[in-house]
Amino acid sequence: MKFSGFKVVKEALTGHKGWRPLWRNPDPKPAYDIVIVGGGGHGLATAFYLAKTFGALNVAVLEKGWIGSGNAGRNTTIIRSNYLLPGNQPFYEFSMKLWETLEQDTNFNSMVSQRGIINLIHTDGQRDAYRRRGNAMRLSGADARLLSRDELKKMVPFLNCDNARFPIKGGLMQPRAGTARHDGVVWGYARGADMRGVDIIQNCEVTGFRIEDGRVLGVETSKGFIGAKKVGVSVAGSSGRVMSMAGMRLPIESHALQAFVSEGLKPTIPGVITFGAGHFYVSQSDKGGLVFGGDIDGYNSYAQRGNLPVVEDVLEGGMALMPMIGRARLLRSWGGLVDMSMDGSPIIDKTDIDGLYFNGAWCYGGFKATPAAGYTFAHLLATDRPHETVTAFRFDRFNRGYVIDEKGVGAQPNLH
Amino acid sequence: MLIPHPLLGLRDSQEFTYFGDASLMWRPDPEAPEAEAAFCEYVFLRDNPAGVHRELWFHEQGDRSWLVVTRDTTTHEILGAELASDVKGAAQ
Amino acid sequence: MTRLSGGLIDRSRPLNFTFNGISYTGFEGDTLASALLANGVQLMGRSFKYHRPRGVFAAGSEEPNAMVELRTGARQEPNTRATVTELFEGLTARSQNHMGPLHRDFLAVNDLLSPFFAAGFYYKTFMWPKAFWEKLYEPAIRKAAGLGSLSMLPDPDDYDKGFLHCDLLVIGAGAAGLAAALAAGRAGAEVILADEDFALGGRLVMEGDLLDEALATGWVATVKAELESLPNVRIMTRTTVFGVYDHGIFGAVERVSDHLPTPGDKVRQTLWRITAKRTVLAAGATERHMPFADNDRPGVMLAGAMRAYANRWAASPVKRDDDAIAIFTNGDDGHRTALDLIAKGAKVLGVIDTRETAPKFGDYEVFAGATVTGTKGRLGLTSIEITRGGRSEWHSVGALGIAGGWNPNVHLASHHRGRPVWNERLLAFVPSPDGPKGLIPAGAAAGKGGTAEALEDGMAAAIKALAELEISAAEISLPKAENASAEQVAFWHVPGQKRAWVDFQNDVTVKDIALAHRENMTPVEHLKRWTTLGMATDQGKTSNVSALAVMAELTGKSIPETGTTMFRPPYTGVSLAVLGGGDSGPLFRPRRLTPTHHWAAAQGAEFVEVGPWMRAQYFPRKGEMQWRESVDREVLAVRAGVGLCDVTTLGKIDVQGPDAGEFLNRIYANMMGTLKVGKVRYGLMLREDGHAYDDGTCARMGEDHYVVTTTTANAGLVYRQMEFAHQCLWPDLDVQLISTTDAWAQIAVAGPKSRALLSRIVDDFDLSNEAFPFMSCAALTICNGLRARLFRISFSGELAYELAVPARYGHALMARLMEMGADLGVTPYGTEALAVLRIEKGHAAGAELNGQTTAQMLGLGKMVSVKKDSIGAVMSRREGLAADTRRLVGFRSADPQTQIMAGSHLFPEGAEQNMATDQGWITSACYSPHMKGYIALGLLEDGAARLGEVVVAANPLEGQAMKLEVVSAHFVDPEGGRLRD
Amino acid sequence: MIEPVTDLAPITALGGTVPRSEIFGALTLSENAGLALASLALRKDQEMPKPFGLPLPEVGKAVSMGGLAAFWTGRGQWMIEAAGRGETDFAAALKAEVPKACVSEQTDGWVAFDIASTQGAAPIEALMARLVNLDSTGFGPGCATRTGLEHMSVFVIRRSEDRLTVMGMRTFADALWHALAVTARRLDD
Repeated sequence: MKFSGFKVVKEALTGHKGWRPLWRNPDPKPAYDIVIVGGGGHGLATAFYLAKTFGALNVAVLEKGWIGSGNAGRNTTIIRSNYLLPGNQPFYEFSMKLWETLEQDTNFNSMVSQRGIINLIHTDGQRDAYRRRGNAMRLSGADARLLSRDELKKMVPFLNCDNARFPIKGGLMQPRAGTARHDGVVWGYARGADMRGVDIIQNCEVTGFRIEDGRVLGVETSKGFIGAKKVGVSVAGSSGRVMSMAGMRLPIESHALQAFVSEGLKPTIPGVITFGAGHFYVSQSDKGGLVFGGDIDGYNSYAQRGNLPVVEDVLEGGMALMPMIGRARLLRSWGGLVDMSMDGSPIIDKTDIDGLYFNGAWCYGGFKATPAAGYTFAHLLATDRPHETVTAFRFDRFNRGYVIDEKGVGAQPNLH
Repeated sequence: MLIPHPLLGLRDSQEFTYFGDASLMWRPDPEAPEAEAAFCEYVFLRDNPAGVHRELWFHEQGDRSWLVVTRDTTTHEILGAELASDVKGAAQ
Repeated sequence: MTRLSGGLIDRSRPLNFTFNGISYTGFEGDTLASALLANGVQLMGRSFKYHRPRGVFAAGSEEPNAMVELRTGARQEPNTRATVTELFEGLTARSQNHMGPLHRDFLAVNDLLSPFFAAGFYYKTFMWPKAFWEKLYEPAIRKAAGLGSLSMLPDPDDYDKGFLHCDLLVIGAGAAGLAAALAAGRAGAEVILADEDFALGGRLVMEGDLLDEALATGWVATVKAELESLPNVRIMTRTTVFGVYDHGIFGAVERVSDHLPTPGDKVRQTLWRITAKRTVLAAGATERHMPFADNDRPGVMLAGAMRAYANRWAASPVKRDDDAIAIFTNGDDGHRTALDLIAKGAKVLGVIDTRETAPKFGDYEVFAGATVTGTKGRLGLTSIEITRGGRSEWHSVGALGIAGGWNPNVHLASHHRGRPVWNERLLAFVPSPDGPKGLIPAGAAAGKGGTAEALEDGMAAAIKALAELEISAAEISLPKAENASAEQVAFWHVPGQKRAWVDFQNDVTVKDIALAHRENMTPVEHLKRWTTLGMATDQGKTSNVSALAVMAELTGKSIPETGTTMFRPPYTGVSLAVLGGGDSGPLFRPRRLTPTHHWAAAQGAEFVEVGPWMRAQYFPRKGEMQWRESVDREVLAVRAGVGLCDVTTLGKIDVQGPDAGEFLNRIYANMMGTLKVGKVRYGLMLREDGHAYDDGTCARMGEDHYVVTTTTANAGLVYRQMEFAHQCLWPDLDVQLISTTDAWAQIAVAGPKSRALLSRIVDDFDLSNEAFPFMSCAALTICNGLRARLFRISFSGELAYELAVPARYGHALMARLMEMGADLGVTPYGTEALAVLRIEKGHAAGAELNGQTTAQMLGLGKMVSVKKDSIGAVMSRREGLAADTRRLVGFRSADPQTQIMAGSHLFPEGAEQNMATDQGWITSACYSPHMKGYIALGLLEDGAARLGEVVVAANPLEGQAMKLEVVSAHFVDPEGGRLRD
Repeated sequence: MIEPVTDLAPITALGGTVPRSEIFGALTLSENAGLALASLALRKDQEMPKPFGLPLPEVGKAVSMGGLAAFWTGRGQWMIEAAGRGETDFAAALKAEVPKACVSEQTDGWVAFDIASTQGAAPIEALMARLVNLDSTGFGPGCATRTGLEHMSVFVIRRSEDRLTVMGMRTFADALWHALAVTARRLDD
């Protein structure tokens, strides 16, 4: 079934009788060519591109709960490619390009909205660092603008630029950045993958890997053993827990990241704004809620919830930056579970176990990577070679000394 | 959270700075033949358990002691806390 | 007016207010909702999606419909529930989310188009043409969406925050909560009793029930008086406990002055962080409705809310006194509303009871085995269709109460992700047994909603909680009470073809749930996200369980199999300002002022934020038109004469003990243990991963005493890291660390005339090059006896010293040096000149020591000693670090007057410019008055071998590219003769 | 009065020539510029000294004797206070008393604000409740601790039921005074 405005009108006039399930609820087959563990955005995107681009026909996605129940369903929906380092920037720009055609590729409106992101500048040193970053973006084909204070004030007049502890002196803007509807991304990929024959199996928890002679044969699950020639693990947040079942220790800690949404408001904030002197970033959803977040809680956690100090820290930043939000109310907060890696950058790589592949370590930034992570992980699973944009995302970069450390804080995950 | 400081009793976790797995106390022997590999493992790899975790907290806005806190990462329940220097001293 | 008799309003205190510009009068004790109802106003708002007319639906914080913009100007407060807004004199409120007047909203056209706006419709369309989304579709959607609006003005009010501690926190001051607080209070425990309402009593003051054969208000008043008399009990009304965090910490907001016209001298709200050893959750229950066709008209409300309005606020739900009221129920509870209304003299049509064997408790008609199957009334209910045994008839009514059963308020018990448990007898979810540790649900929140059982349960919960703390609490004598009959049947919604609303605010109907089911959006979280059910400002308090029941019916599963939803903080909306805590704007973070701050301010210095510090950036003089003139003057003064700069911000750590030298050997990459007393050495610290971390100096002041300095930015981090090394790595070393950053004012005295200047203030101290050469340190006295420390070190490359005195003398020392050096041309300089001086000298600073570089890259590779181990030494030898050929070099422009931009990327001349051909970047750049042109530092591949080569600095971001000559990073005195003279 | 040791004139942490003091209802807030401070840390295996005859307090406690006082700051570590001796080299005097121990001058490392109540403990405890996460019922006279206050690190010393000292890093003096004064003023409203 193809979605379109015409179809919506037709169904509206005929009592919505013609809508069909967006995806099936198949029972697992005994074996697949490729099994993806994790039905989040990344896992579903991987399956989608495996089927669509790499011609893989016999693929299953196994999801412990309901698809999109992890970080894909609880993030602040920002998409951007404003990275500095050569290991990162081309990958995120590739992802940005995939976002730009996502809806046509999946025939599903994921509400990709390129309303721009602005990272605020408060010191001369910050401006120099952002100039370096903006230039790196331009040099890898992305868009970037360095905004003067006056340009910024014209664009976002409600920012507290002057009566501030850390006055705002400008910003680095990526006009093509923006947001996408997180659930819509999950559902678009799921529906697209299902239409192409991928089995999406919900409520199917992987409880172990069957590994013999250094080669993976399949996975043990709550629905029994499922054989696989290749297994791709894409369970960010739970990477440590899942990969430990294959006997692997990872350069990752699991941390809690909270996010917040306010009650619905008439249009207030045009794009995404990131404070440069505190932990706060914000956008406004199409429904009107201010969607915002800040720093991770900072201690190892699998509890999927956070604590009050971070809530206060985030709102202190918010009020300092835009004191006009004060009389809006917090509607909901939630805690996600993120893989914080030792250099703040991701891993897409084979493991030492034949047939077992890993995609994870996305820290707090996995959502924007969804299309490219899916595409490049599919590329790796299908061809056994890393896609050209992920050649730096290898396990061995740590021991060899080629970390991709955007913040320059070293091997302390909670500082990234 | 409240951290049960072995000397000071329950203290607001806001007074503390979190560092990471308590294994970071056990720096490898720099003279050992495979020192570089051992250091790579020490610096980069973590057990990252979903469950009981021994971890380092620094009482930065307190008595400036480093603590080894035993905490369940799935519930945040704290099972105990010791002074890191005692832990190290006992092991040596 | 539709005021009834009685109620907890003070008729002697009338209050005037306006709603949508029309003036009304209410009384003290009213909420905005009760006052509007009493004035015969039913229409209070519009729904989110279809812009349907809506009236008040509930009597508490669960209200989905009656949302207003309260107050005006900068205090405008969107999405404010009229049901919990205390009336005050002069209150102004406006309805929201409509275009044109409330009764004629142009956007109500959405309702006519509703077939096109079925659940999830927007995921299926608006995709073509691609560019139209941001330009056309999305702006239109955004404009129509949202509810209230912000004023866009900064919030003018003050907020506060604080910490409270108690043995027992009682959340909710209804029957269970009051009994719990009283039992615990009498036992002497530290008790906090918090309730979101402004009055105590909860449902006790909303029902017509009797306690000890009198109205419950009497008992509530007695208990209140006793609790107030107990010094160990703190009563917090207008206080919402909104979140349960780890280890017994609760977030609560006290609305200190929201009930006043303006806060005056008070804060508006206070954020309390309450640490409770034990907690009784007595948060009550929320009534649910039963969806039926067109059930969303103003005048349709919860039956329990009708009782509350009648009993507590003496307000009738109808527009005119002679309008009849009907009740639609699936149990005995609905009948109570009929009885209370009749007792208040309201006209009751009767009770429509879904049960064939419906009871009858009084003088009213009972429609047994009947349902409501339709309504009429565009802006307010005028009639309902009652269907019984297949036969339908219309009845005129002005209001309809719905009693679908009560859901315990399990929210706070579920904030730790424990899932509530289905109770088939109560037909409701009750709190999870694995809820937050130390939290005991009681009363209606635990499914014990009868008055007598709630009182008992609250008391028992408190006694149990205190027993766990080894505080023995005795039973208290509870008032005589009854448990109203809670008989009911499982009846969830009235099937039908027309739209039946489940979630009022977000316009989610039974049909939408059916559509979600057809499209396989059956997991409850998918259902919510696909339909937006439960995502409105009431967070599904009135809709979630009904929706689960509908979905359960569709899937043929039981309700608990269908699912529960997670409850997350906050329980109700909390203003963003109070979470931000108050100190904002310039007070967002505390400022650190250097010891010479006031002196510099008096000189007219410009200041700049450097982390927490405020530092003098430059000292403009009369006639200087722009900052560069001042900076150039300051730099030249240092190079030619003598300058003064407050460098107190550098971290200072005292390291003492017999093992101090060995300890520092392990901390610094270079050798420190061999440093002689009276000497200073430049030191480099690495991170354990081998990257450069921090640099500074280490001075050996005595046999067992070293003073370490760090960069300003890393002062705290290095101190922490050193404590880690001391306590976690090498506790066997006999060494002690303490920060003395604030204790000493440290002033750099730099320039060829610095010795001459210092010689005028030291007491009998030989400053000659022989006696006190470069990299010496000493304790001495100055200015006739003041203890001081002198270090002969240089950041500028000139002959220079740093002089430290107790911080209280920093101000006077600076003034004295200025006075004594007047004839030497002494000049204060700020951070800008400091930066120029260090760039001219080629010293690495924050832009180079950015955590991504190595000692080798910074030209400091030789400092990493191979003779000893130190933090980071092993890892610094890894392949990738060793293979990095980028080196810190200097750059000069062919045209010295063209500004070089830091952050430009470096390319070979003629090369294509992309990330693959990128060879480095400009880290720092400035105008050098010494070189009379722009200069820069940067990291360049193979840089050390490329001196003299021309490279391109590309800055596509600002459309620039310029040719630069690669030169030594040391623009000034590369041999270092000056600082040794 | 102790003779000045120098011809330079000191200023207080708040930048004045005389210490600041202000009354907010029941609370008086005063800058104590005369207090001398020195940290004392024991060497390994060093016996507990009694500098100037002062018994060093246990964990979390403070003691005073005449013009001298001490509070616990960490295991084997104390801060020693000497009233009215801010202008002197008190660290040197302490070091002379306990030559083996590690002593560092801290007089100007900290600003001390004394808070006195005219209405007993309640105003002091109300002030504490708004600023520091310490249970005032367990923080009676003789208790001392370090904690956080409005993003600053402070020592809090309960001198008596109605007297409290808050010490903050000297360079944060203005910010700390602001935090204390605003809170005290609000309590008065």
